[in-house]
Amino acid sequence: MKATTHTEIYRPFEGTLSTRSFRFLTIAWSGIRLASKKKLPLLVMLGPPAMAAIIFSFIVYASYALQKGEVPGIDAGQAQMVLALAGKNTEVAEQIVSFLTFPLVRGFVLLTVAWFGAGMIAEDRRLGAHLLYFSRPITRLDYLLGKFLATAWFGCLALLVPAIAINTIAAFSSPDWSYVKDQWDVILKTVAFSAAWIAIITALVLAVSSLVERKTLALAAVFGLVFLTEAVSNVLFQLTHESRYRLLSLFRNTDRLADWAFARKTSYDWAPEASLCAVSMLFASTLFVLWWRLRRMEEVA
Amino acid sequence: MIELLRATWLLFRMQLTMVMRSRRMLLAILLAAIPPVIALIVATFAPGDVKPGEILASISFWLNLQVIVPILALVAGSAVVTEEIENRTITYLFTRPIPRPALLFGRLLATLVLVWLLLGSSAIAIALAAAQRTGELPDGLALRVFAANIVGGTVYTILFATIGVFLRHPMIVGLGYTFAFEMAIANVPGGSQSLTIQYHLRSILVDATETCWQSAEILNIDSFSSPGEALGTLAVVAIVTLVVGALGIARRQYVLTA
Amino acid sequence: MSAIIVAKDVGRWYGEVVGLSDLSVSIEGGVTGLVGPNGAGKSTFMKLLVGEIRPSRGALTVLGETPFANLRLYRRIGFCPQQDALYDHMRGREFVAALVRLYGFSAKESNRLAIRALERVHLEDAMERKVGEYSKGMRQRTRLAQAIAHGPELLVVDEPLSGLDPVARHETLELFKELGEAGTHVLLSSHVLHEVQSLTQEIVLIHRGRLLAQGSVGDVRRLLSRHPRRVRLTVREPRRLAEAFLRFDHVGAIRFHDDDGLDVETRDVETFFKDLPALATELGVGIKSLESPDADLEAIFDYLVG
Amino acid sequence: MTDPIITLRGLEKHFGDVRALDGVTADIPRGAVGLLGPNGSGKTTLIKLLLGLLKPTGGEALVAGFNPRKRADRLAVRRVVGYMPEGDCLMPGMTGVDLVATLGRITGMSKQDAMTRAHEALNYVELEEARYRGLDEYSTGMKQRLKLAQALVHDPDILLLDEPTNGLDPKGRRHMLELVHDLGHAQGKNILLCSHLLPDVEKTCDRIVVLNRGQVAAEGAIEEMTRSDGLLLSARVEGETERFTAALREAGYGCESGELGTLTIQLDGRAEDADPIFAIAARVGASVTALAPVRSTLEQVFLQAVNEHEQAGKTASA
Repeated sequence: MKATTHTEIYRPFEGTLSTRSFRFLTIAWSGIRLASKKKLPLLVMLGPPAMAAIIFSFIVYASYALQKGEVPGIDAGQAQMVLALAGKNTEVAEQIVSFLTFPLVRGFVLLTVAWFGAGMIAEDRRLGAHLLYFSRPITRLDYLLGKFLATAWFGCLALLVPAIAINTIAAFSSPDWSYVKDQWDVILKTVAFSAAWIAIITALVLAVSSLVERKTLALAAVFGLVFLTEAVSNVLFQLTHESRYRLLSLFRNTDRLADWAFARKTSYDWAPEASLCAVSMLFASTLFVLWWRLRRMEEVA
Repeated sequence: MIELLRATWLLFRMQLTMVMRSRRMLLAILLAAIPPVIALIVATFAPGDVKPGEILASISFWLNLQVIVPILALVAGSAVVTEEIENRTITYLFTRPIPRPALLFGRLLATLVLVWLLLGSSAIAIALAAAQRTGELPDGLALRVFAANIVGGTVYTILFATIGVFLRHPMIVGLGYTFAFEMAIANVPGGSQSLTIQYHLRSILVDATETCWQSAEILNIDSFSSPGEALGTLAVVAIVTLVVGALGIARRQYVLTA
Repeated sequence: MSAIIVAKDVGRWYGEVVGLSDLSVSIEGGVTGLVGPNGAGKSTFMKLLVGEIRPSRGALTVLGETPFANLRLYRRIGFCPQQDALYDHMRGREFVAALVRLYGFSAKESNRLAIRALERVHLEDAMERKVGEYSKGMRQRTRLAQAIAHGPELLVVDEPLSGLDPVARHETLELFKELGEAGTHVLLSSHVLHEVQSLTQEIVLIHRGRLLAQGSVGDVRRLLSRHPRRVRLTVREPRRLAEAFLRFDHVGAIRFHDDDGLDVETRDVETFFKDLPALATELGVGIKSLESPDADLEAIFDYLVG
Repeated sequence: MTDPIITLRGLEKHFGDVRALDGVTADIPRGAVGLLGPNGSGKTTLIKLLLGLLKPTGGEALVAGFNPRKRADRLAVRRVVGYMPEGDCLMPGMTGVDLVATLGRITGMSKQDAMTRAHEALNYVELEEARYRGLDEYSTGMKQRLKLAQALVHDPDILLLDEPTNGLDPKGRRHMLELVHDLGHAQGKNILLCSHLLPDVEKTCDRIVVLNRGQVAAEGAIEEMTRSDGLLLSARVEGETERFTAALREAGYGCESGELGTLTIQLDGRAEDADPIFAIAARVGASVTALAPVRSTLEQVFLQAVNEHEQAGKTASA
């Protein structure tokens, strides 16, 4: 056999570069891998929502168990305690909605998305790493979608996954799948509502991240913004007693939309359309800020 | 001692323009402008029965003290030392024959001047906006609002600046303190309230006897201490923090990694 | 010339990252070049010299005093840091004057010193413009101005030449020469070796946090006896000249490359150079050029640092 | 030489009133070309224009036939160009191979291609043992070589290298120069090397373009621009130097002493080697330790080009 030597150290690349692009998936996946390298923040952020999910699924499980009369594994005393915990409404859909709008869960989802999302664009700009991205054949949309999915991923871990877990527990413990048969719409609504809530927060966090140079500043800005709007809307409402000022607060709007989505009786006295328009205006403005900053970023990269 | 004062004065003059022009100050101006704008909106659109006192009370309590003062102090105060380290301009000052605490005091004074300017004018603006309404302001309330804002700004700025001397990311610690610790403990009635700066600031601001505080829905309104006492404790807290900061910056060797 | 800097087993660690492990050196006055690979401890040593940080162990004296937080000594030292960090919002003159005032000069005096320093670094016309608008070379010279404005006895400069284009680099070297001649001691660190060599013959070579070599470039090269000296000639008839070289017992190796190149390795380069002229005239082989490529600092650096 | 790989026609770029590029017209041929210029002469701006990261205010640039101004072309340009940025722009936390493979995939390579190419590129720049380590443990030299590897991952035939040897110590610098030289000459890559360390450019490039104040001050092959006239010699002598210089002058050779003990000797026309010099040295007993024809180094060519351009600029505006 004729001997051949391949000592050339530099091998040219024969493959082709595909023009059809799923580049944003690569950017997203590398962003997720990079962000979840440090395990401690992951644990600290995702721990509490997971615990809340466990508590709520236990309530759901117990309330179903009580409905069926037989009380496997838990004695009557515990059942009473659970019922007390669940408050008057043992209706399962009620439990899920109250999980979604539970202040602790909402706070931690915001914290998780802010913690992982704040550095997504800010650190890229500070380090100059965006030069590496934009000197590649990608469009601004690829970059934006990639970073969006990477941040939303952590939002889903904090909210969507626990919500689905509760639903599955409800489905299993409900007598011969009655939960799935006649309340399937609740499952869909949970997924839709969580996804929408995560999308809004992700857009807000990324917009702030694209405006400032440093992750810590972006984190402070996100929390500053949210608490500021809350305080302003509270004070305005307190003094003028006009509920339209409460549209300023993101949390009030999401509560109102949750009541409307899950057809719950609501304590708010304005139409859901107003909340919907307020939230979509916020979402639109954050997307605009993102588009404007990314244009400048690639332009002056 | 004179050496310390002279160096502090020189650094104050040198840093004043720098602090004035930094992007953080833009953010601080924006923050300080929000309460007066809200007060104006309320004063014009609120229904007839709302008295000026109530507007001034609610806005200064729920908006100024709770959110604006801490965040503004956080934005300004956390940069006092950290900005010099991050820009790596601290080398020039650390290799000059000045006592090191002068760096902390000099920049802190420059930052405080701006914090006082912003919070002071914000407090006055709210009072003016509230005065548009018919009916008179309870006497002394406007003064107490002004005092609470200034004292609050000072104590918080000193606190966050000192945190900046020891930690690399004072912003995160400050954020945690303001939103997690203070908001949680200050709003829950009970003895532990006096651990927070917020409680003492509220003691300066709130005088339970005045009628305007009813509508502000403040829980346990009568558990506040007297303004004089609150001022005393806050003064002690400020001085102790300053001394700790000065000692810290004198001993600390800032290693500016490349 | 007494030693202005004396270090005895000086060590400095940042956690487990070693800045300097065990440096003992005494540096004389005049212009000295501090060279060494990245991470050898040059910047750490300089920060220790100007008293910005304290050594973890060992004793260090500069101009007879221990530097850390020694306010009196700071007046006699000027430090030009490596990082490109300035107060961008201030004007050139303002910046230097404000820093000079910290030495205790009056406002008028500081302003005069600042203007004089900025003139020495050829920044007269840009004095009133904001430092933020300066080019990289001008920012470098502003940093230098703040280090020399108060007339220090010792000027410590960290990597002054990196990032400068040839025009700015040429002017900076001229300035150091002037300062050296004016009696200011200059210690400058750099890894652009051919620049350091064009400025001074005295070098201190640091590697892995310890002193590797010290002295004039020529002396250090002579010490490296285990590395025979390489001499490169271009000759019309290299073979005939090579035959003659075989007679010299101090010649270790000879190599030919392309048609007129001849490399000779010799253990005793002085006698080689002394005998060469006579040999060349006797044989008439037509020598076109003669150079010793490993006499410069870069070669010494490679031999020592490997 | 075949048609130029990059053509620039009156390229202009203004940031507000700062005219970073002020009408650059040049044809950059295949092979390795050095882009020189004082700080702020528009080098980095030019590179970003070629990549389509910046839009020109005027004029036009063509890279391998594509015009980066148009969107479709811009993506095509970035497929055929490998860019090594000047600053430290790496994402700490990622490992070497992870970064290079991800950037490869972003350029359009399949997962398998990207991974194999990443390892090949890292082997080429000799980073095998550090490829699985996090980027924050990389030294400056390793970071520079990693940036070169990421520029090579999709095997582009044009390489834009912005200050590749900046901040490197001698060992790292020599290693980087060997790689660039090998890429330019052995692998046939077209390189536009932007640097202010002229010895580095001299070692790796064949031609140079000198920019000054956003315009082309000089252009041409290094070999021609640094041609020596062969008559001027610079020598270094030890022992009996005065008698040697006196003897030289007696023999009719012009001779002045330069700085740091070097002598500049003017040979007369007909001599084609330096034997007469050695004869005089032997007679006088001095030993010649260095002798070389005076070749204007690239640095002198650069300084001359920049000064001439400054003068031309002054006279034009005066």
